[in-house]
Amino acid sequence: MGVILEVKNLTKKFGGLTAVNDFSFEIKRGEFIGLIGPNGAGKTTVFNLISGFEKPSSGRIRFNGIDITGMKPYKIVNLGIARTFQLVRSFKYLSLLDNITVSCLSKRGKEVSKKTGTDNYASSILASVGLIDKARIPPIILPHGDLRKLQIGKAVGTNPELLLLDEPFSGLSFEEQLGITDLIKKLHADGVTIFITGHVLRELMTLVPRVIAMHQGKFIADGPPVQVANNKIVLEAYLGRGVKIA
Amino acid sequence: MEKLAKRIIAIVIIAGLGVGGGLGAWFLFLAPGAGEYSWSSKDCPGAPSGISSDQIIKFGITGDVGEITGDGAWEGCYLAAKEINEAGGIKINDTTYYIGVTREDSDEANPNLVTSRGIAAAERLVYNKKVQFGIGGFRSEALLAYQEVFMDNEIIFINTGAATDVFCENVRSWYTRYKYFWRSMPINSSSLGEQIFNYLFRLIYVLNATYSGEIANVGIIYEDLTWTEDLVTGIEYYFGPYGPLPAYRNMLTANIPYDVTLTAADMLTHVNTLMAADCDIVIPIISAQGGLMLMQHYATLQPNFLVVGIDVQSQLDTFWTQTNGDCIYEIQMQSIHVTNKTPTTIPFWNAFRAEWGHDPLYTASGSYDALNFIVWAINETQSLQAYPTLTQKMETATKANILANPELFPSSVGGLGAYWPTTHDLVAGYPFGFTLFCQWQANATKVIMPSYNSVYIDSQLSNIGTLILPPWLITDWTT
Amino acid sequence: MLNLKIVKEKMNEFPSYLKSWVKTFTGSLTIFCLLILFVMPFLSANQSFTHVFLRQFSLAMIFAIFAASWDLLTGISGQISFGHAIFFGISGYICAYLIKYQSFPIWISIIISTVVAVFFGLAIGFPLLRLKGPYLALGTLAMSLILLKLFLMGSLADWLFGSEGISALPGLAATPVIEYFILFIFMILTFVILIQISKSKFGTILKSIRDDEVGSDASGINTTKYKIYAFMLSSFFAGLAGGFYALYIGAVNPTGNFGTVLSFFAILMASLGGLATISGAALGAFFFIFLEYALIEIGVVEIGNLAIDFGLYKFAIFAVILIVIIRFAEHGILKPLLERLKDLWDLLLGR
Amino acid sequence: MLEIKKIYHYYGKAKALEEISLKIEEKALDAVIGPNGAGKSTLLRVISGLEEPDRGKIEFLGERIDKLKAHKITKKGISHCPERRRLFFDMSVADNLKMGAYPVKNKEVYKAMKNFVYELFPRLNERRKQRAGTLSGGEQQMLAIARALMSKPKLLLLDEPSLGLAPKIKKRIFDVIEKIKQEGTTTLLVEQDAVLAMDIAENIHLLEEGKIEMRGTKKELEKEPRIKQVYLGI
Repeated sequence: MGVILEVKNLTKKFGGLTAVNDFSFEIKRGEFIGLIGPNGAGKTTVFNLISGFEKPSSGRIRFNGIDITGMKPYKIVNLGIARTFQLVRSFKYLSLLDNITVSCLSKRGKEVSKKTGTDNYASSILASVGLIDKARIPPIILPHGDLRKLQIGKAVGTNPELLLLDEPFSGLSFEEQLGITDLIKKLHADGVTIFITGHVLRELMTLVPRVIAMHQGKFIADGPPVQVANNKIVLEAYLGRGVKIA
Repeated sequence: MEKLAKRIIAIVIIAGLGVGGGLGAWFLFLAPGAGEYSWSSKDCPGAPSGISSDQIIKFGITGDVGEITGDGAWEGCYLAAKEINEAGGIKINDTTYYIGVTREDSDEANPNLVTSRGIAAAERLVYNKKVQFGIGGFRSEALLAYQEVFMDNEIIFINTGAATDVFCENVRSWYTRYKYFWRSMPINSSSLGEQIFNYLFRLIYVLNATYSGEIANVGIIYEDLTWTEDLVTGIEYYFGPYGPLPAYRNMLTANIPYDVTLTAADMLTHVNTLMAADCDIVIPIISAQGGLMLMQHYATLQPNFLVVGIDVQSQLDTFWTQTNGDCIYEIQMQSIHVTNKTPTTIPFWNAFRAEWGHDPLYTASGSYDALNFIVWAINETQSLQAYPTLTQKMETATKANILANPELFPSSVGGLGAYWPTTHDLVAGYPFGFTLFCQWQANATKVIMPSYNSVYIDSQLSNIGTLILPPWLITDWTT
Repeated sequence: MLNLKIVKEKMNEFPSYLKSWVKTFTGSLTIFCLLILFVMPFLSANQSFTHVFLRQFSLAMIFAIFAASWDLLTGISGQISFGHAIFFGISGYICAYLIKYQSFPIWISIIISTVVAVFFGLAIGFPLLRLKGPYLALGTLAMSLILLKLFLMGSLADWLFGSEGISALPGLAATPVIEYFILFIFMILTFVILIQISKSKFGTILKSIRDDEVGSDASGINTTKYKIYAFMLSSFFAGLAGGFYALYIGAVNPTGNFGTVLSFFAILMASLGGLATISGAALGAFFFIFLEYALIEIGVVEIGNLAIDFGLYKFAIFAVILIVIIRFAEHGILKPLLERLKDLWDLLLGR
Repeated sequence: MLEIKKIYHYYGKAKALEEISLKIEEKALDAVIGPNGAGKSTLLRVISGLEEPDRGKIEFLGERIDKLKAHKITKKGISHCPERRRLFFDMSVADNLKMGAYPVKNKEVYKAMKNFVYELFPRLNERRKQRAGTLSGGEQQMLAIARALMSKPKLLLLDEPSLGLAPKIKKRIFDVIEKIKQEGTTTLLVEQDAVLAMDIAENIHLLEEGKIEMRGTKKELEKEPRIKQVYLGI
């Protein structure tokens, strides 16, 4: 298992604020890994930097050995990194099928759709996220949980090697969370490397075998969930300084 | 049952829509003669009722409805038609004809020109109303497009508003096509410039003689638009360092172009600049609101200069009330005023005021002359054929012929109506087409200024007044 | 971008696709309307009809092409343009110049001027792509105003034919009927192409950029590339309409061909018909042109002693009607109209 | 003083609050703690009328307020200091305070409150004329609290006053909150930083996924391993 993503000394400054501060980590191919941290820790910024939606102030990001630092988002997608957003985004006047089709028309998506046909490929993805019976309706009338699924479907359409999931559980009911969990597990089983953030930890901590914790833009811990959860710095980051809880 | 009822209703509605729409379309567009205008005595002011369409000589007027230049063209034609019809119409080969006038809105004065509206107006006149003659036009760009409709159909069209040279140059360069095009108003821009300069030179000369050389500086203030360009270039040349007349060289001390959207505050700055440049005469070249602001500041600040130039809004009799009398002492040029330019000018002026309740604009006198000119040619030739009969007859109205036998030609109100046979353009210069210089004086009277015989022979014109200088200016110039 | 194989497949299945389309309600209604438009010129040999009314139909068809091109850029791709007269005007000018001063045949002039319009689409699309939403709208508006001023005044004006422009151009065809059919064919072609584009995968990508540009980027779409394609395609059809308009009028001039009012015509017509529907643009254009024409035509109406001059207040009345329509059909009149007609049709068939 | 009885609130299908019951005594300082997304802010929004609860009852001073509009609830004496300090960033500090005093019609009360607030936060007095947007994070938080105090509320709702602040500044803000409490203003504090909140609050309510998981005083909760579990999922 080789290294798929390598992040080195990543720093991002917004004016006077340092959102990500000298952050480094590695992800191996096929891993299932979480990124945790209290509100405002800089998780989404890390995702934005990896996926190219923001340019780092300094530091390097390598994907499969290729330096992708500061590359345009669509190019990064075409190399094999797809992402979802914390706030759901969708093409609100397109049907669900067309929402997925757009991704299937990206460079990597086309490699698959060439063989099977775009429509077939798109509908197979729609079926895999469980929305095939709603293929013709636009997303505006969809419930929140389905929108989260659609998001994942859109990311999957680009045929990614690495999938970045930003808060896939937020705003969902318990049943909906379960559905998403199953979906993510299935994707991981299909060989996609998954990197996932969350501040609601109950789902996340039981899902992944490894987590990275960050606080105020800095790396604080890395390891199996139980170990990270008992780390004093992590506890202080979540509960406050001078925590005495056992 | 209910379903059946609904179905019947649907059938009725659909049948109604189909049949109604079809019939409507048929009557409006397709039926023989549909969309064609039926001429009657209501189109012939002053004519007896019950005349048949065949008895009407049909004139179409293009222009903007509800806007002064377009309305002017209509009012002039209407008055001319009414006078002719009241006098019993005209006889062609013993049949009596009356003059019919109709107008279509070409929307050409609209700053956002939509050229297709002018085309549609011309097409309605030609194909729908089947006019035999066209009169009007104001905006060069619009007229350039829709004149083709008249040329295509070999209909004589007399322009009464656009000054651009292109039109008449077309006649010269492509006579076979554009021979139907004529211009009766205004005089073309180069002749206009000539007359203004002549007047200014004489005025400055006379004032300097009276006030021992007090006039040393002139300034110009003008709208930064295409139509002012040539005039400004002329002024810059004549009053600049290389002018042909040594006495007037280096007089230009202020040169102010402004955007037409200016505010009163902007105008105040400009007036202050003119005062600071020590101007003795200021030449405005203005067609819009700027003139009003200029004169308001003039009355308040009482600067030591005289305003002499072009101010289109000031031509209207309403300008006095608009400025609340602030326009007093302004000298500006206009084509027509109460004077014996020709024997018919004053009768026309009075008749026009009686008919419409206000002074005629230049498009009004131009279209009045245009209609009379065509009717004269018809009467002379006893024919309605545009070419060669009427055109050839109209082409005899040259400078030389009119001077030799003025009684053989129609009396036009804007000057002796002579035309260049090669360009069909109005001949400019006294006594043909010339500009009057008028000054607003106390009690809302507007008086014609002597041109010191440079533009017109003063002794030949009635109603010539005397130049009145503002008191503060006299004080300044005499001390 | 275009997969030739798919195009071929589509071509093969076209006849059957066409057959099934004709059987749908929209399909048969479209064919019916086209048939009416087709037989119209033969129904009357009346001069007034061919020169006045048929010419208005031709004008409406030119504006339909123009409005549809705007709809592709703004309705489908979401790139708001308030300066579409740029492409319309530049193409008209080039066309007029080639015909008048280079003695090019009409059709070659139209092709060249359309290509030039595409280059303008590229040249204007490129620097403005960083702007979004209202800022893009302002940018395009500014561009069109700059071009208008450039042609209108300053020392360049003499070189660019000044405020009078170029006049005395030959017509598009010898008679209004032939002109009508040329425009008819081009309108159908334009609409078939644009509707097919909007329904294709390419169109789906354009719509995705309209709905959410960031999301489209995240889906691996090179949004810049597609936005430029949209600009070029749109300027192609706007340029085509501009060339036709110049020949329809027989003259070009800065205000009449670059005027902002033309851009707003396109916007109004397309929105009146229904944004992002393409065919709505045709409905909007016909509605717009004939409403305006009718108000001018009605002229003075005398009710007793009161004379209401519809001609005089036409633009005020026009504006009120447009506002009322947009108030009650904010997504255009096409869809509600089709739905009502369909309801009626279903009732008739007893469904 | 404030009594919440079995409140439910949903966003779509997702449950934000489930059977919440709470009672706050006069002049008390209560804290609601819990991880992000537990529904703490929603609870405050429901109390101050920014959102209407789907089920349940809220009584303030014996009056039902759960159906009232936000501005009416403000008039009854509940002042909400929202998360992320929604200030008028282009207005001066003094003007922001004036806006906070909007429900107060009495000039004397306004003056008294202004003096009280400036005494509480001498820093704001120094920067009276400065634009709110140019203040530092801590100062902005102080201004937000001060603004909420200007209406002389009977109940002050504070939403995450420590969010995004450095530990030292956090401490300073919490000192002030304690002072406000001592002055006699009833306060309901919502806070993620459990340690700080437990230091000053009398009653602590632990929220997890919209439910009250546990409550008690600092002493009772300090030894509970549940808190860690709620926060970190394990």
